[in-house]
Amino acid sequence: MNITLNINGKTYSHDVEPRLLLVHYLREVVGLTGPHVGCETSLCGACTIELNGKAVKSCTMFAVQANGADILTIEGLAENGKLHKMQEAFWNEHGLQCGFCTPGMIIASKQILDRNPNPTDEEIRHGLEGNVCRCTGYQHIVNAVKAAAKATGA
Amino acid sequence: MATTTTKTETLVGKRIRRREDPRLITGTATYVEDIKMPGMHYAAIVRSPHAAAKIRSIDTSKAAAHPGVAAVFVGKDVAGVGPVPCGASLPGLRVPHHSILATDRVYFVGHPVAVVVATDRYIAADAADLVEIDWDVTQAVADPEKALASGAPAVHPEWPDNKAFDFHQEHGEIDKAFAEADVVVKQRITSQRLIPTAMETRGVVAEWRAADRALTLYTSTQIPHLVRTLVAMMLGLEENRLRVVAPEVGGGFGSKLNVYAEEALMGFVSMKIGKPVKWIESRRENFLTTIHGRGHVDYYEIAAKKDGTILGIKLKIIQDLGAYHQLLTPAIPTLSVLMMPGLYRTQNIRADIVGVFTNCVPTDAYRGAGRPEATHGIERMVDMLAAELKMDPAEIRLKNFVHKDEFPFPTATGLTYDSGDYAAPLKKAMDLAGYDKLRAEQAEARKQGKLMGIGISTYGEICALGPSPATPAGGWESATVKIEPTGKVTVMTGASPHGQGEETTFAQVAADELGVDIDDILVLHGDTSIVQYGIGTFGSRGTAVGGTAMYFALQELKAKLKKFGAMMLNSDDVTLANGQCVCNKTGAAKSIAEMAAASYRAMALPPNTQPGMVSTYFWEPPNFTFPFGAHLVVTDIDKDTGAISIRRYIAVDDCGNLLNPLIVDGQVHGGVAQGLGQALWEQAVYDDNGQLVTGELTDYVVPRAHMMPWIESSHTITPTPVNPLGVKGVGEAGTIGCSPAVVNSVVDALSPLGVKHIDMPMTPEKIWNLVKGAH
Amino acid sequence: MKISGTHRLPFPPEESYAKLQDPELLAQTIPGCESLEKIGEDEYKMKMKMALAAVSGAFEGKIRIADKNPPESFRLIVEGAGKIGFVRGEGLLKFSAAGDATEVTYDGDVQVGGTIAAVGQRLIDATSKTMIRKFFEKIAG
Amino acid sequence: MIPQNFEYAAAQTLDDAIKQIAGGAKPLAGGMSLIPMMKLRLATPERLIDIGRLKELNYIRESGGALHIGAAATHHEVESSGLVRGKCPLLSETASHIGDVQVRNMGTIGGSIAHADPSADYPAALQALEAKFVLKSSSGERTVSAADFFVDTFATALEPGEMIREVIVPLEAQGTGVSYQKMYQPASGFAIVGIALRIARSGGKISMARIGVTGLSGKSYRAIDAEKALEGKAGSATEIQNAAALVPQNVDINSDLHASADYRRHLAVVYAARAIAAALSRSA
Repeated sequence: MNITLNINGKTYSHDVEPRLLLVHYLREVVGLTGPHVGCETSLCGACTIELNGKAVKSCTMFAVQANGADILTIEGLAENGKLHKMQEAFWNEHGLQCGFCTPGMIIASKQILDRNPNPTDEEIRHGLEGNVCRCTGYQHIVNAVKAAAKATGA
Repeated sequence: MATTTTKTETLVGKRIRRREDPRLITGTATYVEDIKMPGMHYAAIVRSPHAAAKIRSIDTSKAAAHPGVAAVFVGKDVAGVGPVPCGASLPGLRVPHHSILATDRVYFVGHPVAVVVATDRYIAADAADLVEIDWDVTQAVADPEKALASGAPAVHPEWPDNKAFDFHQEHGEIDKAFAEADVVVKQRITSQRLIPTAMETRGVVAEWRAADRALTLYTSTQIPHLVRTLVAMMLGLEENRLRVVAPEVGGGFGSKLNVYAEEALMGFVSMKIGKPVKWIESRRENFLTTIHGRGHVDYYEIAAKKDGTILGIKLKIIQDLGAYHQLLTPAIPTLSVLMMPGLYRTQNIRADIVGVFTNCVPTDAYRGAGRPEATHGIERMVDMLAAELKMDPAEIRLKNFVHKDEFPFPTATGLTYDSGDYAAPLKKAMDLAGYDKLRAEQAEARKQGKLMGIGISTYGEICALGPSPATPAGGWESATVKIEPTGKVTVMTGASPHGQGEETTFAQVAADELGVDIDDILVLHGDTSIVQYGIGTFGSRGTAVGGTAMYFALQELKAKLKKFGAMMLNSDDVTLANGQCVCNKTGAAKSIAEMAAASYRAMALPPNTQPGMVSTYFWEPPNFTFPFGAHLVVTDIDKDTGAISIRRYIAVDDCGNLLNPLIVDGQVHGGVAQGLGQALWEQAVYDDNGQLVTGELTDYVVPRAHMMPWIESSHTITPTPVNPLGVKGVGEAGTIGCSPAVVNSVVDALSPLGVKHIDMPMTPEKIWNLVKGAH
Repeated sequence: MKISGTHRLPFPPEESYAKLQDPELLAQTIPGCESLEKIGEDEYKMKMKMALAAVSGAFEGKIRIADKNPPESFRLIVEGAGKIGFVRGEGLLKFSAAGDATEVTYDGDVQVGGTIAAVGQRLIDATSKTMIRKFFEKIAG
Repeated sequence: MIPQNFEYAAAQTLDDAIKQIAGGAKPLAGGMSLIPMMKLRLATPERLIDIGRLKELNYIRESGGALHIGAAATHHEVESSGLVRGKCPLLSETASHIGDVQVRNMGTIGGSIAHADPSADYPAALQALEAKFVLKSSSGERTVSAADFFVDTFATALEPGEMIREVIVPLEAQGTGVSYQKMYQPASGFAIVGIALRIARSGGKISMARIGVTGLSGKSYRAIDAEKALEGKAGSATEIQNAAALVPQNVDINSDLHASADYRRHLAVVYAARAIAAALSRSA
């Protein structure tokens, strides 16, 4: 089946099998490396991307379902070589160690601030429920989201 | 152009953001799964759904005929490939021959039986479903104590008692100590099986180039060089024909400190089909077949005088080894024995280990590897002793600590503790918590029938693994430092970091030592074709051992730079500082770049000096390091549901000097999360038939953001004399210090109900049952 | 996993006892049963397609009846395996008169393996109870 | 990890979808229940008809004294809709407890209901709301109450060829207090026990109580005895406790790795008492 999508500002058109998962489409067909696969039960969030402005798990979606959609992955977050405030905040606050969960974590964190520019710690943690990090204990991630909120507000 | 910038600001000790992060926060890092090659094939592995069964027959014909399938291999096809290696040796150890694919029988769920190779991962998965296996299912045993009972099913028919080894260690006058004791406290303490759950599962890409007789293996590992040596042996390939690359590695926690069947299997497949092949472990495979951690049933006895002085400790460990040995499986509980006295002075110990086979995946090193179990045990026992003697848990610890002027301190288990002030972090944690006020608040809460607990653990660790005689594969680490002709500095470390931030901390040290800008330094690791032989990252050793190797390589380079500087400045009185060599008489100076260029150009050479500016150093540590600390945890229990909430988590860790406090904090936080995971949520559950019922993230509970408390992390600093950096290692501290503090806190909360001990994980249901039972 | 329960059949114990061993009736009442073929005394080969909402899978297995003690009790042993895993169940069925009807109580052990064991923990209890309930409802007619 | 192959079509119109479903295609909306099972090969549908982007199914509107929610409305839309928050706050509160942010962004109310997971959150609220579901097939439409719809574990009143078109919930009367209280299964986020409450008071007495329960047994249900025990009472602590104790009565209670039947029964009482107290405190 032929699908056409806008990914990180560019249009892509491919013929795909219906069962091709969106994450595999992005990684194998489009050639992106940001969305990661960390589980098969939709619980780890490493594959999180934005679909029409909403954070979704790209491992729990078929590419054909995204036909016509606007997709933003971690690779598309920086603009003109300038890191997004959330990326910058993760870097400054040491919000990552092995980095495997990070692309999904940053997209999920961006969604928190998109919907609530000044979240409390509890709201941040609630907003990260769908993403597992095994390295950081989340504290520096929470700090990063707070720092990004501050930077965005400033 | 020579552009090395000099600098004067010291970087060691600063909270510097990491140099490895730009690729990670932009999604452009290369993990194994990101590697693509022309003609690459994909492998899917067919695994046993049974914990114990004989294979009557395997029919691969339908799978092989499936369009897109290149090959299917079964056990008999890989008979020439060596078994999965066990690096540990113990007297009388029974080592099952574990071939990379099962032949006539399987002994755990997930045991690999066949591999299907296809042009695409979807096709490989479809074809794997077409492999038909006729099973003769036999009885399994999943519980180590049941496995030891007479009449239990034998995991390996040749060893019907299911014992892999017995181990005994004793020191001092243990029987006398117990005979003279005023009080003896006994407790069975379990440390449940845990699943490491690195976010990146394992994965391998193998590429065989027949014309070059060269195999390259990209694998998600903590130990690329050891994988190279061992996989070359398994495949019967000359070691210098095998290149192993650990690209970006998405977490390990010990689970990738190993050599796995699939690493050799993918090498075999690529050599057979003449194409590159990729295998990526699914999360289910990761849970079923990558090593688990812990798996202890411990029987403790502690003897003491009325005043709280500990006289002796007895420990019997029943170690659930699983069905065969992975690289270090049987060695892990011996680390528990080494750590069993904790921070306490007692010289009387007796320890026994029974290593038991079960129809489960092997246990092996998982964050802390043997030491969390030991710390959990001793810290629980000391709390129970305090309760028995009606002493404050802090007081009894202070009474028994090795005193700060007793170092180096020889322990009952044969270690020599390097340096310490064990009371300092405890007192700091109590100050931060407002300990006396908390106790008063607790007394008030108890009057109102509320359950509030205050728990302490004071832990010690064996880190910076370690002196070679005490390790299975050499405990040194290597580094090469090169100053390129343009003055840029390249560091190659034999440690293979995967999230620990050594690309940053090593650059900080090198920048300070050479006096150059940190941006002029590049740290490389993980590729056996680039980096000299090394050991790897585990056992909190990366910085303490690998960093020290680099430090000594830097000293050699500095000496060489000085020689070139002296020659170039025509002076016998020079100083190397701030990135230049200065003549102390004239003030004339040569930059590092100038000296490096001269060393390669070699128009003139100082006496007895080779051209070039490269130094390689293999550093053998004289001892382990012994970090320590105190964690203090305040909990509140919901009597109605048994839910535990953590009001305060205070971690005071002493890991010696801090090279980068931001990174140290990250290590502590992550360590605490895994310790808390064990204390409250995580457990690998096998049913009686050896089925892993926590086979996915749907049932295995890993901590999530909303489950974690705020961690108040701080430090005391007691440098180690073992290495010139004074660093002890911090990768495992959080995990080791955490679980006993949390359990002690909850037991303290429930102590008015007569509760003396709780095994982990402390699920709400378990707590509710204890509360209910007390009423 | 232990499993037990009680169901009521609107027949006297003798009839209930007989119905629960009637292969033709069993073939119609076991949820998802596609065929039941006698392979020995009190032993049958069964093909079934389990379908529970979105979850579905084909199973092949055996049913065996043992320890017959009419009309009070017998033991039922069920084994099945398919791509999504395997199930082995063994249970004692007891029959007692309750007026014109029969109370059938069952008490047994269910083992599951494969994918259904690894991911289905949350649902095994509810699912097996549901299937047993459906079975008895069909037997009751 | 890799689903089996299937045929796929995206429905252009509702009629198109109905035709496909009549022909045996399985509807795919957000896919949050179906796709994980397909990846594990626990579900192997041969044909999928994608109804997730059908505008005809994605709406939340008020008419005829009720809220009408299209089957393809996502949990996030329900959670954040001003209309639902204002007029049927129990439903938005419950939606906020489902899964995680990403799941709520994709998962749909129709998909969740059709799946009839015994631990899903929505059914508790829908039982307490006495919601009605409009089921559509090629032969027309019928309306089924939540109580009749949830038949058993994963089993619903949906006939082959039928799909959920719309969920109808009543507008909450002024002063009604609501609450959804849930104990999470910490790995999956599903409800070990979830209790949805609606309470109205009149003249100092509870005039209406509705209690929906999920997670406890093979299907969601209304705890009618407990509701009756509350009605006419002032809502003292003892009255709350007595009513809560009736919630798990006469129910075959599930047991699993995360909670035994005994513990679940106990939790049902505790969470019911909490939900009743919370709803009461919010009622006027």
